[in-house]
Amino acid sequence: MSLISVRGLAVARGGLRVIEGLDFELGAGQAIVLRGPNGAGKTTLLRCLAGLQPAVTGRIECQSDSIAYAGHADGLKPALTVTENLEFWSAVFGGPDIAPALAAMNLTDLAARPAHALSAGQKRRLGLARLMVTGRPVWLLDEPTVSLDQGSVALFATMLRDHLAQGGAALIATHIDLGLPEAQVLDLAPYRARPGLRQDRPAGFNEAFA
Amino acid sequence: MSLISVRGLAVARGGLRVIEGLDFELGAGQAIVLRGPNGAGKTTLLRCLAGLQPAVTGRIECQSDSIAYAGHADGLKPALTVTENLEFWSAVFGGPDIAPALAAMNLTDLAARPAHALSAGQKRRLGLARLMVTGRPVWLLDEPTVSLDQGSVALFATMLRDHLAQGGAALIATHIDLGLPEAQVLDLAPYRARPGLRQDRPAGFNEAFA
Amino acid sequence: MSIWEYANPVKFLRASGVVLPWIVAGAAICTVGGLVWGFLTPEDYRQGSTVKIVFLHVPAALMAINAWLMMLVASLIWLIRRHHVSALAAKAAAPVGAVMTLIALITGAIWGQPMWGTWWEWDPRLTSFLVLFLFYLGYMALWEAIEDPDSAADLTGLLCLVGSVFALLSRYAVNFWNQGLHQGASLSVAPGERMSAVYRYPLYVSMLGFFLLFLALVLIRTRTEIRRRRLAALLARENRA
Amino acid sequence: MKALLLRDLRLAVRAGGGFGLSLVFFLILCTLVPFGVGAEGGQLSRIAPGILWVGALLACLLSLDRIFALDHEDGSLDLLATAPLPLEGAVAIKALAHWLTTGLPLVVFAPLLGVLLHLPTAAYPLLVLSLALGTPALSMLGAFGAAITVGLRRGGLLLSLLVLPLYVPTLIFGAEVVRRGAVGADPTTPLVFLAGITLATLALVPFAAAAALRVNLR
Amino acid sequence: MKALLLRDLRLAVRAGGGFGLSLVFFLILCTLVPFGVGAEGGQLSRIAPGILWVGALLACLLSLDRIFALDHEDGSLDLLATAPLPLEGAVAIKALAHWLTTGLPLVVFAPLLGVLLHLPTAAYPLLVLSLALGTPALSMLGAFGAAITVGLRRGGLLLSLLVLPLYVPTLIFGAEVVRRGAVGADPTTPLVFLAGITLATLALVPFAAAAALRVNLR
Amino acid sequence: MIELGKYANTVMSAYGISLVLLAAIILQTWRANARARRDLEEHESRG
Ligand code: HEM
Ligand SMILES: Nc1ncnc2c1ncn2[C@@H]1O[C@H](COP(=O)(O)OP(=O)(O)OP(=O)(O)O)[C@@H](O)[C@H]1O
Ligand SMILES: Nc1ncnc2c1ncn2[C@@H]1O[C@H](COP(=O)(O)OP(=O)(O)OP(=O)(O)O)[C@@H](O)[C@H]1O
Ligand SMILES: [Mg+2]
Ligand SMILES: [Mg+2]
Repeated sequence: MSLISVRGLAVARGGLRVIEGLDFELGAGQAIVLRGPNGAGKTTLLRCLAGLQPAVTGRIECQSDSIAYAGHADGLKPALTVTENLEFWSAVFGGPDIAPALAAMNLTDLAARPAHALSAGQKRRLGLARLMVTGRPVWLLDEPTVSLDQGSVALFATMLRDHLAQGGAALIATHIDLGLPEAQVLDLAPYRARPGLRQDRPAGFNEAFA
Repeated sequence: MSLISVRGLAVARGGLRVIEGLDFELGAGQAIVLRGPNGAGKTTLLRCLAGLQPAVTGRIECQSDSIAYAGHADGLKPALTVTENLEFWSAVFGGPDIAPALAAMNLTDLAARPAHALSAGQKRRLGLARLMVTGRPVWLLDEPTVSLDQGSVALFATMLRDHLAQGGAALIATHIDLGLPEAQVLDLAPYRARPGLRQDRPAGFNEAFA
Repeated sequence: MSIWEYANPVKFLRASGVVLPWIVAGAAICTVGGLVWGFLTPEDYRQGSTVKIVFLHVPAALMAINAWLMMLVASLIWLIRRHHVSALAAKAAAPVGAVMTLIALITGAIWGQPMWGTWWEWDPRLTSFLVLFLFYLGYMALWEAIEDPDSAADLTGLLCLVGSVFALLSRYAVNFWNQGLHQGASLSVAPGERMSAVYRYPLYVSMLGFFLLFLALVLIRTRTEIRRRRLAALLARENRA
Repeated sequence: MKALLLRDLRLAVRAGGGFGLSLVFFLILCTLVPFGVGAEGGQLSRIAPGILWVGALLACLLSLDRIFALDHEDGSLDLLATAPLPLEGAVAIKALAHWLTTGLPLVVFAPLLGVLLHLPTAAYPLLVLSLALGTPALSMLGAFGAAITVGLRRGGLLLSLLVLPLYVPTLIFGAEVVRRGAVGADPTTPLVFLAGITLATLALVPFAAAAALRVNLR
Repeated sequence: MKALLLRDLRLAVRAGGGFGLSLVFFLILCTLVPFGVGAEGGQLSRIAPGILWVGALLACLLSLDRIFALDHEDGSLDLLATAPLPLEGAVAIKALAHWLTTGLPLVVFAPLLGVLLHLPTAAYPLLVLSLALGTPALSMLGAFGAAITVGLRRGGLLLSLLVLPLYVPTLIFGAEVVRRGAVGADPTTPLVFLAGITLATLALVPFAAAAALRVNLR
Repeated sequence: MIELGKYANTVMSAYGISLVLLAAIILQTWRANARARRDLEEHESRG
């Protein structure tokens, strides 16, 4: 059974399509790594799957409330401590315990620090720890390892494997090697939208007039 | 004769020294490439040399009004066109002609475009073209090739060589290879400030109290 | 050894630690003594018992102005000679000065009700105190808002400088704008020669008490700020290493 | 929901959160008006209800951009929009937090400022009542304006322009209540209207604001 | 210098530059006040000078954060600070540009709004004169406040808090001029004070503002 | 008890409010000081 399945998806940014005709399925225990040069539309695709922006055409099938999204920004409040930040998200998502998340990303020592006193890499670790307290099966990750050092990347890979082992799934946009040989790779290059191949519905004003 | 000479310089950021005991000279026709990992203090050093922040100790000798600084941000106004942006800086610096600068960075075709309609790389090219209209001999460049493609990096190297040939000088912080084999390399690692080695005057609040 | 030596945080902590107990004791004795003595003075024949408010009102009003002056001097010392402790002393004085201003305003307002028949009148002296209070609030808010302590000290120093000039200007503007009741001869208890000794001596004691209280509070708060800064500096160094 | 409310309140009272600034702005405004219009008591007391209401409205207005802008910048808004709680609820909670940190202090301290402006004694209860009834609508309408302008580079002035016209009915009825209180007339009618506006705003505007947010997020 | 002035003016009138928004704010404020205080003519005309001055001051205030914030964000301020023109000059020029785009329109359109508020006819020339003399000081003091708060995350409300007390003397003398004009008294004294304050401000505050900018740039 | 006459409320409230304000600033100063001292000592003893 697949947790998320995508058929003939097209997504647009700034009124122009960037990706067209995308199909894939993501089952429990699976991870897919999204690849593509800058501007290929990885961020756009992930935001669309997370429900933050509508698709132009195509079907996205997934259970409601099964998706956790982590974007370029971490959504941390500099004035709150690590614990407070994490507890907030835990409460919003219905209250899983935060201790395992802190331990998984090696943040236990920093628990009482306000977030503004964290280094960039520590902030990112906190942002990733947030995923664990959402308790959701499908993780959509946009360049999760930005500004992480080698050790933290390994921590992240371990956390991800645990998640997959528990029946989760992940779709990860990244430029680097995550040390996850079992993950499939999905290259976006073949799905780049070409102006010629317009389909039934325009993406917006720009294409309606083009 | 050296255009800029630095003796025993220490610079601080956030009230703590990041670089200590730096000495170097930059003569006419010379270029120095600054190297160092993230957070080594490259930006801090360049801003200090540009006169934007005071040095903690040490001497910086250079002629007044000889320095042009180009930082991480380009200082472009999105609402103004390429020509208007460049003409403004030209007027501020006493009016060199802008046509050669436009030509050097291959912006002539874009001259009438407003800056907000430029791509990231084109914006950066405009930011670099600004250096030519300052008419100043010493260029301090902070990661000038960010988001430039190969062709534009080559354009930039050509422009830099011309500048050096005319008796200019440049200090460039960068992580990539610029294709300038004649440039010296200055690695900042040996000059990283160590807490033990405090000198005569504290850098600010933090060191005064530590 | 010059007086500037005490601008060194460690020396300041040591020296202030020595004198602080005496100042605290003096402040406690004089404030409590002055206020109790004042409270026990007989009624004035025209103002009745309200005259007792003067022992709070006048010392608080004086210290409100003096605190701002002290902040101005400390800011100037920081801006010119860059002694860190003086910047922190200016920061420490502001909340105390603001409270003094508030006490002067509130006791004045309470006093105004029986004397002038109104809680508030746009009298120049009252109005300029209100403006002074606003300056205090702005100054404190600016300290709160800036993260980098060096910049905060510089910017609040500049604000204090410009603010002082405009506070003074406001005083004259307000005077011009509205002639008030406050200085009026309606008061039987005017300062100096006409105030009888019954009121004068307790007033002096309580003025001394408020001054010592102010001094003690500013010293303690400066010490607090120094320790906070030291802790922040140590943490910053650890983070960097 | 409760977590969101607690977080917003906590953020407001932490350093740099700006709690109390709108109160101070209100105070300054009420000080400036007499400088402008003159200190003559009778006249001040006649215009006091209007000035207090306009002042409360402006103080409220100036803190509006905090409602969503910071959350938008640091990415929290994206995450909130994908969280299990409905966006309408989040908007309502954030408007509530805004009211608790700006509107409520204004309600509590307005009587003190009434003293400065020589508000007639009879009008104090109605001043507090009308502000307590009216300011929630101001926060909610402001949240709508903030949601519309959340992505813009300098939304501040534009936000004021969008929101001020929406504030007009609340202002009219609110000030009218206090004015009637000051002259001893019966304030029931404007009070009822005021309460009606607030209720309708609280019931309907969250949906519009959430829709605006969704547009700005995509 | 001239180039900087021209650029700032051009930016203000281009799309999104916000030219005219402060005028609209002034207009909205002057329409809100009658809603608040009641439309009774005699009373309105008595408070009109004060309201017009307070309104001009608030309109000026709301556009202050534009003076330096945008230039700071996109890095122009760093470049200007290393350019051959002295930072004091740049500050003065930017304050001048702010005045030309907000103060001057207010001066020109204030008489129209005076009509809305039933300002007595005799006061119009003095209204224009006093605003023309006073608003440059407002812009300059505002530039000082903007320079102090330029690096802060949300400087807006704090900026008002810092700047409004500084506006007090200007406001008092400015409104006093118009009020005297309205009742036919001799306005020379406050006019002289107003001019004096403006001149002193223009002469001295640029140095303080440039110093503040230097602190914020480092 | 001393006699305050018809202004008893006035005088008492003036003294009351002032003493509360003074107590507030004294308390706040004292607690902040104690806390800063404790935090610093804790940190320094930890090394
Ligand atoms: C909110 C209101 C008030 C404020 C801000 C205020 C402010 C001041 C200030 C600053 C002083 C010290 C002046 C100096 O010693 O040179 C002072 C003194 C004094 N005030 Fe007030 N005042 C207020 C209300 C009143 C009222 C209502 C009364 C009594 C009717 C009053 C009676 C006095 C007296 C008797 C002095 C002592 C010396 C002198 O007259 O200069 N004040 N007040
Ligand atoms: N606000 C916008 N308006 C118009 N076009 C935009 C906008 N934002 C992004 N784009 C364009 O949409 C395309 C897809 O952008 P997207 O952010 O999805 O790329 P990406 O694959 O995530 O790139 P990166 O690897 O740099 O993160 C790019 O070509 C970009 O230029
Ligand atoms: N505002 C700040 N407060 C405190 N510390 C800071 C601040 N900005 C930077 N730092 C610290 O100062 C050090 C030097 O920063 P700087 O920006 O000079 O590094 P850099 O060499 O330019 O790095 P990069 O290659 O990432 O641009 C870093 O360790 C950084 O963490
Ligand atoms: Mg991306
Ligand atoms: Mg750098």
